[in-house]
Amino acid sequence: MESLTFRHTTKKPLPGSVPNAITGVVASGNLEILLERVLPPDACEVAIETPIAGYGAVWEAVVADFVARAQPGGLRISINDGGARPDTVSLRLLQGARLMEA
Amino acid sequence: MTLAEILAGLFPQGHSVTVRDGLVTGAGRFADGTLHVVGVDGDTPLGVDGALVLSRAVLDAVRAGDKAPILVVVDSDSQRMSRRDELLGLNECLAHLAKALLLADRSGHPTIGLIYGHSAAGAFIATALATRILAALPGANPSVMDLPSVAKVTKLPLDKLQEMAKSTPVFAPGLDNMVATGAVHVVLDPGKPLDGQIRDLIANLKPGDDRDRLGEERGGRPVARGIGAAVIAQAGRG
Amino acid sequence: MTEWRAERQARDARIQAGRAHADGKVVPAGSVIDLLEAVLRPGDRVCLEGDNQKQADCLARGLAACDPGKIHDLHMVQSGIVLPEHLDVFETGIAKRLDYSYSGPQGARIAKMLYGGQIQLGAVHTYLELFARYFVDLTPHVALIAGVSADRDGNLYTGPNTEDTPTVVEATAFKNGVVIAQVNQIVDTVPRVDIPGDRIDFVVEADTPFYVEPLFTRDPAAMTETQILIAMMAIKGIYAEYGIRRLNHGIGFGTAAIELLLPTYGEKLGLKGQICTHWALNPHPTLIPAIESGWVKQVHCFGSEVGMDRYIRARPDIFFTGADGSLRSNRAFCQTAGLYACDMFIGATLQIDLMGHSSTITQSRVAGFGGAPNMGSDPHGRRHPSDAWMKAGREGQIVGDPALMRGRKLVVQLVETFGEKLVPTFVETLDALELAKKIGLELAPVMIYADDVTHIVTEEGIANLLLCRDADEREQAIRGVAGYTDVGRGRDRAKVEELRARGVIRRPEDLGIEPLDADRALLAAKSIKELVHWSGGLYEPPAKFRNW
Amino acid sequence: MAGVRPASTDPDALSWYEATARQRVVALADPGTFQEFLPPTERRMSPHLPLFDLPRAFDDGIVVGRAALDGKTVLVAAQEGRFMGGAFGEIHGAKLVGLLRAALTLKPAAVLILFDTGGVRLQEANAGETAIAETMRAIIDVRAAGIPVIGLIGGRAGCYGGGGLIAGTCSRLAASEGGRISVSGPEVIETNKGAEEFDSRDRALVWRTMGGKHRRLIGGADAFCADSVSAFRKAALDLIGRAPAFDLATLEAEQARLESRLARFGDCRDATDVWARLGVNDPEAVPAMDTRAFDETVSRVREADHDAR
Repeated sequence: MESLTFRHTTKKPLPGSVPNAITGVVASGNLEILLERVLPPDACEVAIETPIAGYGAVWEAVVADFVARAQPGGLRISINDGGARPDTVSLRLLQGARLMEA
Repeated sequence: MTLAEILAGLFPQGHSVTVRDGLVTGAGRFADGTLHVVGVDGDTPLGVDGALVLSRAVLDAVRAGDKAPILVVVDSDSQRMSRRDELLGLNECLAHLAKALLLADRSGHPTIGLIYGHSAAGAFIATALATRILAALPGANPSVMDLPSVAKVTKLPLDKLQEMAKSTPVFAPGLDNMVATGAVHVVLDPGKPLDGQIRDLIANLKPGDDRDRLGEERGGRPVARGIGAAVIAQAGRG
Repeated sequence: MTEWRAERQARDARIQAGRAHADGKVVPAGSVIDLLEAVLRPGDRVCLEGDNQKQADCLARGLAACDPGKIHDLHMVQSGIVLPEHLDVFETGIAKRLDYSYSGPQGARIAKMLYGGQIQLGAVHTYLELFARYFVDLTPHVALIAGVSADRDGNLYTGPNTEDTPTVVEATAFKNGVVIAQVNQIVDTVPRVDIPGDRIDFVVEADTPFYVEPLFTRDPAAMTETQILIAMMAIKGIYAEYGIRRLNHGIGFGTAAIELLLPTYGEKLGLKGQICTHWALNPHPTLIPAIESGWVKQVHCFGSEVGMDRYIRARPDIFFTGADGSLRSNRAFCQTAGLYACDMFIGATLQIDLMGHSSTITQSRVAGFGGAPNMGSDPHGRRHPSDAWMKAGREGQIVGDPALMRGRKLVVQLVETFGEKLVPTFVETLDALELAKKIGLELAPVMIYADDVTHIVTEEGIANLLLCRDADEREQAIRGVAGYTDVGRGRDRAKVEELRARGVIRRPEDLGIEPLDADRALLAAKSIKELVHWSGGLYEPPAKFRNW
Repeated sequence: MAGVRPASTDPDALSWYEATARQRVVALADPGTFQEFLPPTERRMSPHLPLFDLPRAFDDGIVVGRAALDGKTVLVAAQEGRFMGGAFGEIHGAKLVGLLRAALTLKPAAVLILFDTGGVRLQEANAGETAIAETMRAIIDVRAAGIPVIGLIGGRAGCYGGGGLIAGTCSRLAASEGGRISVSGPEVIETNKGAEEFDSRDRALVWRTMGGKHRRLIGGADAFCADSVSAFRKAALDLIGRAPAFDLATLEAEQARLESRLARFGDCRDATDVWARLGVNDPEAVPAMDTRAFDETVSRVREADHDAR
């Protein structure tokens, strides 16, 4: 298993007040994402556990794009990966952010 | 130890226990009363027919109302793997046998499992694991799945699994590991008289299911008890 | 004096030798080897019917069991290398040379044998190209074909999987060749005559019914949100945009998702009757909901599909059927239809390079292409206009006299940026080039050349290559939809944004599509069982696709 | 967790087979009433899977908690069949055991178990197997206390191995067509006894032998549901109201019921033979029947309904 952590500063906090949410399932080609509103409003941290080593640069790019797009300030995001493809990761991250905004 | 040796040790005055198609039923004089015996011998797989023979014997004992202890002796294969067994509802028949043993226990019959050979999977759950207390004789070999099969399913090399098995009782087959998880309460001493040891087990039966506590103490199931307790605590918080 | 009838005399001699093992035209299954050894000559060109689906498997086994001392150095000319026996004959020396089109399941072994020199390869063709050569320089001496039934005169019923049979027989029977048909059953009267008996020389009653592979069944239960998103973008950004009515679909999950979105998402967009009315397509089970919802006017098929027979019989307004009621497919005609009568081909591939060349060949597999290069190419011989064709032509025209502008076929690659096991779809260099070098192919096995591709659709967006004005734009347009692959991450971000501003690249949001709306609930059927319900119980899926 | 809002919570539209464990629970319960114990934020993850280099799940593949069902309090457990095949590991099993034990003091109107499991998680086999035994004992304790334990089966992983035995311990079971209840899985039988004994690729055979329709017809399940959350909800409410007691009389009746099954169908090779003997007019038509037609068929089969469980 490989552990990756990315920390970002956001321009604004993620709207909404949902304290936490989870989306997805750990399965082959899929992943689960746990989002918790526990950080300062301009901080976002994404921690990943993945069984597939060597994709750090891809994860970094996926997370950076997500942060730029969703501005998920205040969120600690924890990912249990089952070997998901980057597009699935992006989709789940956006799904998670939407759950938190509700 | 063979079944015959076990029975001879338990019932010096004789008994009516018989083995047919690997299915063990009968009783004998024990202490001041009767000890019912049911079980599986000879590494026999347990199918729908056998499960109902055994459950019949258990329910007969319960109906008799003597509250006599029931000894479940086990040297079985796993459940019988066949199209016919599944077609006829093997899950119901094995569960029925387990329920009969659990009913007996609730009805005042001390139930004691005694594994002296092999047992695995559904057969193990429906028999020995459905008793109040499970004892084993040295040399018993309970398992969920043998390591070569585990290697096949998990796609891990066998030698790596064998290495892991030494330090990780949670997945490896064998008596020691089943003791460590708390599934087997006690390993008997073959050097001492069997009847006395069984009598002591019956005399010291405690209410409740303490297998998770044993698993925690013995290190084979480090977190199960705590998790169960945490669920109960959170459920109680209203 | 010139001998003008040598081939005819040789043919007569072969047939006479074969008659020794036949009762009239009928040969028992047990005599197949004797028959083949009597009819065949070393060095013959032989077409052993291996179609996309239907396999002359009994005859294949017979050929593989022939004595290599008697029968050797054959030149196999057949579209599909599908069965193990198709390659076994090269190991024993019975066959030496090969010209083919498609080798899906045997792709890895064929690569090995090419590398090992056991096969002398002519070329990997498209179907239509190989068929064409049957009539020019690859005419078979002997054709070994398959059908459902025949009468004792040789009148042949191919069943719904007519596929290649008429083409193979035409080339063989009318040019002094011998045609041997295996059938599941000899009957007094065939349901319909697909091949007249005077073109069939021998009929073998096979020991088991011929093998047919359900190649086109895609289980909706396995469709992902990403595939649904891509399908939504294709429908809105290409089908609706160009008004595609006449088309061909590939066989992947992406196009199957499009088929399942027509009655739901397509309906919502008000596209019914405007798109997807006329098809060159196998009878895909996933098309059933669109057919039942009245989207589809007609479908001509290359072959059939396992389990679709009853459904097709009940929908003669949609499908081409014989007087007996069953489907009549025809690969050569349908390929021609796909080439000339369709405005769009849309399908998947395994690799796309920076220019847009694509291939399904990897370093260890030579799968061949089947019909994709035909359908996925712009036919310069087309002379009839359509709105879709003309619009694409206008987009692609850079210079020249508008009065002489011609249209353009849409060739769309529908891919996810990563395939199985995180293998990237977008690459700097196709594996096909490496393979060509390794086994000494003169022509690299490219499926669709870059100059034929008009659009690439991925989950990240649509790249319209027609609008690219130079090689650099083209490369950035491709990088711009290549997602998080190395190729995608190597993009020039500023250039990509410029292309997006010009509509060369369109993201889901540019099309008014919210990626989070890509939900499986949009599928008209979410399981094979629901397809059965849509068909009113007429579709009978093969056992391996059932979960009830 | 307050934040859990699945993509779809419409119980009529949500396919049970397709839904995640969490979606099932949330959509099954009265809106907004589900309250999870040991939620994902507590990160109670398997201590063993990392040894095998396998990914873990925040909830170890099972969701447990409390909810209201038609206003009545119930305890619910839902297995996630897509994580490790919904198999019983140490934490997974302990959460279910804890929930059942909690029922003894909480006295809910019922305990619902949403099965979706291949059986024991091999990487934690001994813990999983022991947990299954503990679960069965706990279920019996709960039933004996007069609390119905209802099993709902219609997930991707089916209900196999020890899961099948647990199901057999419940007061009542509801199954959909997609649900399968069995001990040995088709692949396990094929691997051990050969394809002649069981061809696991013959999917129709798998469903005929182990599927929800067969189980319903022979009385192995008490309700047959369409594949929607609302159908399972309706079935659960109905079954809670008619759960059999756990006593000697019930088990004597079950003994008689199962013995009679073996006597009547013991020589049948195929499920269609069994259905024919049960009096089903056109056994071959059963797999293709829709829910309504199947319900009618079941209503004419005497063996399907009983209190002998």
